[in-house]
Amino acid sequence: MGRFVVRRLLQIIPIFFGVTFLVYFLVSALGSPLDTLSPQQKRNPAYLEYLTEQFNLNDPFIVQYFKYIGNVFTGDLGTTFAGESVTEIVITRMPVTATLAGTALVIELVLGIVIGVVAARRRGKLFDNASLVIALIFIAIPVFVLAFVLQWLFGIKLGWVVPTGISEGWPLSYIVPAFVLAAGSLAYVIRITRQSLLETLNTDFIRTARAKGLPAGTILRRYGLRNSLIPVVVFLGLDIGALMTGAVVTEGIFNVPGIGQQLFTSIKQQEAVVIVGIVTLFVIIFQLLNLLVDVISAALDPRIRYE
Amino acid sequence: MSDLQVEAQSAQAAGPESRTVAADAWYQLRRNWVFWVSVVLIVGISAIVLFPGLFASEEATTSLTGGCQLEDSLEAPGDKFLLGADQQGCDVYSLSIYSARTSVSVGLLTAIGTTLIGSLLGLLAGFYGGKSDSVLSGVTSIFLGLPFVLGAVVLLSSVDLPDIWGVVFALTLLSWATAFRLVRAKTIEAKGQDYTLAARALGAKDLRIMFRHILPNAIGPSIVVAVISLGIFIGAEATLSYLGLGIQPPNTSWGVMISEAQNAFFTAPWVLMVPAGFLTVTVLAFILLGETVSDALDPKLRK
Amino acid sequence: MRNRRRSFVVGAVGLAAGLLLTACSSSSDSSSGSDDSAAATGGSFSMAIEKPQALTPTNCYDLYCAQVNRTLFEGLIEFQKSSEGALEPVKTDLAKDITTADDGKTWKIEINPGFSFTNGEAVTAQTFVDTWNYAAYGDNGQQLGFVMGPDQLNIVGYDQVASNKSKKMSGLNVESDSVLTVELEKPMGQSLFYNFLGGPQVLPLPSTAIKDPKAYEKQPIGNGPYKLEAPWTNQGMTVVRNDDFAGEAGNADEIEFKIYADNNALWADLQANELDVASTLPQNALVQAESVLGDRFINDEGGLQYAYYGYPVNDPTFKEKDVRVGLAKAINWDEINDKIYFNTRTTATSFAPDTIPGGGKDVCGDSCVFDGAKAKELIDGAGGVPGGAVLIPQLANETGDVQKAICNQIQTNTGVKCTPQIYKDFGELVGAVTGDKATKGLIYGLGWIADNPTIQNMITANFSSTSPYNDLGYDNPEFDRLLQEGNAATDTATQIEKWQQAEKVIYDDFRAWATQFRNNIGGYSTRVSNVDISPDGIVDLSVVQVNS
Amino acid sequence: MTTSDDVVVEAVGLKRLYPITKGILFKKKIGEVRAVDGIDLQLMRGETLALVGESGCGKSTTGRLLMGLEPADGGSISVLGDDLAKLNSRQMRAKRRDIQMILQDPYTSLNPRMNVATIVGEPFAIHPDALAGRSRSEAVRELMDRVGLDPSMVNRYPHQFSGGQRQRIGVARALALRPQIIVADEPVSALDVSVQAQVMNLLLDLQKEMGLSYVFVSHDLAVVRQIADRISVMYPGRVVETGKAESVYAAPAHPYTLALLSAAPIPDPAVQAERERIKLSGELPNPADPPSGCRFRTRCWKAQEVCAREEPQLVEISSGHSVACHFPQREDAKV
Amino acid sequence: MAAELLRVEDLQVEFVTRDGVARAVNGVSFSVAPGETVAVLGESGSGKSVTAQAIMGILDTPPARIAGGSIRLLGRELVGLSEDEYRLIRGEQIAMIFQDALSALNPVASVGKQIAEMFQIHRGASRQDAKDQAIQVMTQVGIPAAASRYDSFPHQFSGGMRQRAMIAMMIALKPKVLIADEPTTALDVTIQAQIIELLQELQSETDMGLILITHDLGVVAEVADHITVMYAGRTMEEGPVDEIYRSTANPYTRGLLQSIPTIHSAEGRLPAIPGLPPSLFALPEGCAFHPRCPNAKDRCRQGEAPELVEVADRHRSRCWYAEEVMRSDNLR
Repeated sequence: MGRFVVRRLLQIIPIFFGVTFLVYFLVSALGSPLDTLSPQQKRNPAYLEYLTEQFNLNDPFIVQYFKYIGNVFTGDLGTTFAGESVTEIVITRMPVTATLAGTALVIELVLGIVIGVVAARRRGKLFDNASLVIALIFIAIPVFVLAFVLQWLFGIKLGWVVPTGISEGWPLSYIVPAFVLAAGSLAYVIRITRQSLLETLNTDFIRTARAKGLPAGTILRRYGLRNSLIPVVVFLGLDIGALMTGAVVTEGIFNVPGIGQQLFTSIKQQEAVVIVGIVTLFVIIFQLLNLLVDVISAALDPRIRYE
Repeated sequence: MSDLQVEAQSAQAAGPESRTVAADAWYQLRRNWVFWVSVVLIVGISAIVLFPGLFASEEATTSLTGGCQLEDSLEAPGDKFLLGADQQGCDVYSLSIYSARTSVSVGLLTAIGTTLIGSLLGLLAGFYGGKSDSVLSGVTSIFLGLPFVLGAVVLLSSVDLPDIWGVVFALTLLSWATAFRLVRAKTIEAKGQDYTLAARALGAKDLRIMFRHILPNAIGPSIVVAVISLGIFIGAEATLSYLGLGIQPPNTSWGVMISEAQNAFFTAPWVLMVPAGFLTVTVLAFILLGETVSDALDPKLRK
Repeated sequence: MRNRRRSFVVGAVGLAAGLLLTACSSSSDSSSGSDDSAAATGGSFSMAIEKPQALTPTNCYDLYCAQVNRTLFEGLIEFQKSSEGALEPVKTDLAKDITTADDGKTWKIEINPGFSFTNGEAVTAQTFVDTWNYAAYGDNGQQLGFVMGPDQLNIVGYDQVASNKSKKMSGLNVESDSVLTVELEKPMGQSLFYNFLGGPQVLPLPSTAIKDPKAYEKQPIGNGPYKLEAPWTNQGMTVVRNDDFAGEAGNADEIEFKIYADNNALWADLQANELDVASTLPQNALVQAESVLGDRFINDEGGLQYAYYGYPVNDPTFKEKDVRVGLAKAINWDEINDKIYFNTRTTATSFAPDTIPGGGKDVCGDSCVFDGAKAKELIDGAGGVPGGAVLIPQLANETGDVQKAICNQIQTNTGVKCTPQIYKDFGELVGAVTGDKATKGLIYGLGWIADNPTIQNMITANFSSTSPYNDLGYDNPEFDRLLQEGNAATDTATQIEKWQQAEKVIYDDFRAWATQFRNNIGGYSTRVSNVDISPDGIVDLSVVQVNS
Repeated sequence: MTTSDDVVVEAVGLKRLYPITKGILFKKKIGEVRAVDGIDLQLMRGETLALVGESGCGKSTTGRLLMGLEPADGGSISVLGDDLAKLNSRQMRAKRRDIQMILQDPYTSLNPRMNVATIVGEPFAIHPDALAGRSRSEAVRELMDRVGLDPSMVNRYPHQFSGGQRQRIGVARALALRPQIIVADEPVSALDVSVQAQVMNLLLDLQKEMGLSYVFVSHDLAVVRQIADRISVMYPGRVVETGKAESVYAAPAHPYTLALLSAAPIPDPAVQAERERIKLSGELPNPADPPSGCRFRTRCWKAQEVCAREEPQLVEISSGHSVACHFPQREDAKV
Repeated sequence: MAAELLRVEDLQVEFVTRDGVARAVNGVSFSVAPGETVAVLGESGSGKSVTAQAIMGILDTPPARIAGGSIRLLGRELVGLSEDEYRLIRGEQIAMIFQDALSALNPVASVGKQIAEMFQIHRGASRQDAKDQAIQVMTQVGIPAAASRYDSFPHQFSGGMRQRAMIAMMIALKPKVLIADEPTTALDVTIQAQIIELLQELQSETDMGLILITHDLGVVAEVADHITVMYAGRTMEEGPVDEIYRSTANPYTRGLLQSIPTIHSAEGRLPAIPGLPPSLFALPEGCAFHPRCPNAKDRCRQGEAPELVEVADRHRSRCWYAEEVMRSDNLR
């Protein structure tokens, strides 16, 4: 296992270079960041020179990339045009996004598994079909539409929560945006739980458990769920990545000062350094999460032995 | 599968009437109201996409022929406009009907693109394994590691492709990895099956084994996934439009309509709700179809 | 918001970009009609801003830091509304005297003693000299250092400092603790010099800002009516009243600036009464703002920004003046204003709103009056639009509502095919009219946000033949001559008259016309009163009262 | 007895090793599973050679090596005089017309997406000249008929057949190219007893009619009894006893063979009651880490110190009957 | 043989599917006494596993349901028992081991825990206590170094060891009746022999009744006292093992016996039963076996199926010509 972890960590290296190179290349293909300056900003040659220096704009692309990556390894993700450190932006904003994504994950996990289990136990019945349709509606509604509607409903019409921002802290300020964030994935968790549980309940060892005279509840928990949770865990692990990117839209609409909101702003402003910095970070986190998923899967399923 | 099922099935297998997986699935689907709902919806949507003229008049969607008068801006649903008018004074209903083609095209083309690319590469990687597999799987991880919105933003801003092709390109590039993984896994599974061994024993060449033996057995799930993704891609286009990156005017799509409708959401909700409704129903129809079919096709769940 | 400076125009109604050089408006403005005579003080309220790029004045390039700095700093010049409603630069409490002895070549600035930064450091003549040298020095990378340079203040020795050859501009000298002299490369009239001193980039910085800019940026120390007691964050910042402030104190004890990334969120909070003051509203709020907020909805005409459309000189499509006028007359701006902007813009008949001295006149005349039938007649009479189609530019970050509406009207009224054309960014758009591969049939359109409230500022950059920003390629010697005469005039009345004449030349040629002025829109909660947005977009927070 | 001209398959010193790797970045080999570890085989024209052993002994691997489906890591295989290792891929494909295979699991060895016509006709699609002037559907019908399937069922899919019928389809496919040699890998072990006999009879009939040579891989000595002319008993990676069938059944010389025979149940309570059965303790050794010396010694009741030290070699104990044991059973052993 | 432990009487199990109702088990009766081994024999699809699961009360319902008959365990009727009551009997009084121990053991729980669970749930034993007892049972079934293998997972066991673990789990509470469903099919011959021996040993120690479900006539001959031969859901023949082997009274049984190769049989063709078992949804008229029966006459092809008739003491056969078959020359 230890070896496996080390190997996986090492595997992240080429992926890290691949993704950062890809993003850096694409962002560079947009043109020099100086092009996005307004003519009035360009009136200041000293400032232009400073920026050119700062972002190594006179170097060939590949040199720029490696200089940038070199800095990344020292923990410096670059600076914005205004001189703000991207690392610092990330550090201050990440906990907010983590809280939001974490809350969303809990919603997914609890609602998803509970509904999934009930749906599996009542396969083909009304609850099963209804939960499927409702869950899928949440996938089908564009996330921003859902966000607007819920914000309007709970924040303005009913006034249960502050419509935006995180001024009320966790959980009140996080619950609605987290639900919006979780809504899309919820259906998947329900479906995977249901599917996987149905498969498990059809296996021979469940029959053995019945032959052993175990109570139905014990069979479901100890035999059914534990075996069916593995694909759910795998999905959730990958989903954290999706939650963090999903936060781009959600944090924007709910004015949650997280990393997604920063990205939202940076996208609007085409601030390449920030975009690359955040993507780099996301990629690393995503890869580490994948690793974590593998480790958890191995813990849940002793048959999985890495290396 | 329990012995009990084996017994029941092998008893059936002896009879000439035993069914194919597809027939089994069809039997199950036939009795599933959710399936029928999705089929009816998809037929309706297809009709709208193919013959929008049957449902609405194109004239109501353009100012060249008298539609879209600013004085009708945000007219509520009523006699003049069945489902209201948007800010430009265009008939929301007609516009939604005429937007269907773009939205569905994006979904369809992307679904086809991802399935083709993903399947082909997945087949190659799974079949040959070794280095080519490592490289392709590595590339896949890179694409899977690239957050979707981000990737789309960067791709769409740096690649200059006209109208829907840009969106299709970006969505395809960011989504083929799913089909790749699926087909690769299925390929590895099929490759280990005895019928593949038998084909090799007959002297079949790699291409024959891949396309005649493995692909037909490996492609099934990815086609089901493609149906589901078709819906998801239609929604993704809307999200990109919301972020100002999707289809650009003068082309229109449900996503573009929704994006533009935000302005008046609270006073003229129909401008947003009508295209959002069309979108949601369409996405839902494809997802439901995919889900019910995949459920019916899954032999592991069969009782 | 980097490139919004000129591009706010056509569609963007979101947060307008920075009106920088006019950041301070009057704190002693008593005409804002506060009707409760017993001015309530104390309490706290919140105001929405977007995240500023930086708070340090020499890096302050947007409206939001300008808004915050307005509470943290006291500069030399602030703007006040004149009796005619136009904005004029006047000295602040800090400035004792700003004079020139040689017709504007050298200026002597005398400051009042007793002002100090909230860390105790006194504001002296040296403070200004150090600050300005710091801003100009190339390696310091301060965005707004250029204000000391050519085409702006143009202080002697700027080039040396900007290129890192010297740390000190030779044109800046400290005479005494309270007096400094500024030597300019070229003479400058008083009103223009005053205007330049009104911006945040010339605000005084304490020495710690220069020693450790990074730490300073986190929690700037100013000399204004309020102070920042804790470093600012992504969620915003809270300023509290500076009791040691020597000038006029603010009303509220505490002002919280909430940072919003998305205006829609701001609007949601404002409706929920969770936000007290907003100096901008999202597009989707406009339609209902009045019904939701009632008289707490601010919709003030006279914002110092205009949108314009123009016909590139080298595009043969627009060779005929009748075509140019015809297209203009085909667009019903009043209706667009009503239906698209919900009356948050004002149809323009000149390049300067009435908040600018000499502005607000109908310079355009009949050419700007909507008349669909006449439009078609003019165009048909001129043989139609060559190519039969026109394009309306749209920037990728705009929603495109206006472009659509304009095109719909052109199509409906004249039958000329019209399509919005999207450009990735400002640079691409400029390329489409100026480059060798200029797009045929493109009606160029952008906007202008005033650097300072003068007609000259509104028309020079876009239409002077020597201006690098004259994208249309407009070149009329008559116009250039009148503009120069106006600039050189010492008498303000003559100056304005010449500029007005120059403006008229543009309309006579009808190469371009201003379409709309942007109103300043915003709103406030039931908890506050006396909220007013100055034409430059800044809310004077010192006078806002928290209702008890 | 047959002459050497009649040898259709000959394997000498055949080896197949699966490496066990370990390593973080670069995999290095830390060991190997010696699935087939130096065995010699000879198959004569028209005879059936049975490879017998428990699962994991390498018998199926040997079958696949003979088919050229896996590369040998040592030794050589010649099929009808051609060294498989020296054939290029085109020649290898041509060789398929001589040597074919029947697989164990009738459920996975047929492509579920193809109908019988396609499955049985596939050999002709790959080797069109094997049709010899017939139309493909004619040829397929002939084959169906020959293996006892109703030719009218050609358009059905595998799942519409029972296990026995499916195995017949597999046989038809293998026969299509008129091979001289068939490697049958546990062809009946997945079938019900009653059907097992049907398929075995079919194989016997076909051999008689077509003069086929079989390599018959099985774990079941009772089934093998029916068809084998010669038997090689395998114990992980090695042949421990080989000889003519009558000779091996009548006088098993290796204790393992003896144990296998003894363990095979006889469906007669009377006989069972009288049998003195040898029950082996333990299980097959791990082929990655076989015991030193004789691999069977860990389970052998006869094992002595020499067995751990020295690996016994195959020694002929009677005509054509060889055994690899330090203490072979004497002739009179009865099972 | 003392009193009966288990009596199955006229058991009927139906599968209700969309193709109609399949009688997977149609009137099967037999009984088990302490220390007795009853073999239920038949091809795939004959209904033998369904019978076993019906007795255990672990049929998948739906689609399966017990349509009639009775199952009495120590005189207590099990058919119609509530799930809660049935649960207390399973594992405690009657237990079952399955063919494929790998899939029948929970892959994510350690083998030891799965055994200890029996003591914890049925006997309320403490965790430690259960563990000790589990290790004891593991040792009893011949798992070497049981204590150290307690925490191993099923996939870490070899096939034979897994089956031992399975047996340990099921005999942990010393049930009165043990059903073994093809316990050795998936195993190698030498291991098969070990497992059969183990079952016999356990049986002689505890005097439990053993129901052996199998298609392997060799194994039956070795261990069974009494045989029930099933075909298409019906009992074709039943009787004491020697009697069945010596004087078969049913052509089907005879066909089975003749088609089995043995190490002593002659080289060459064996007399195989032609054809295939019928579909349960389309049973032939008359005797279900008639299409495959070498002795079939007109009487077999139409009308009622023959009844199970006694042909000798405790030996019954379902064939119109049972006596005739019995008298004809037997193979062995």
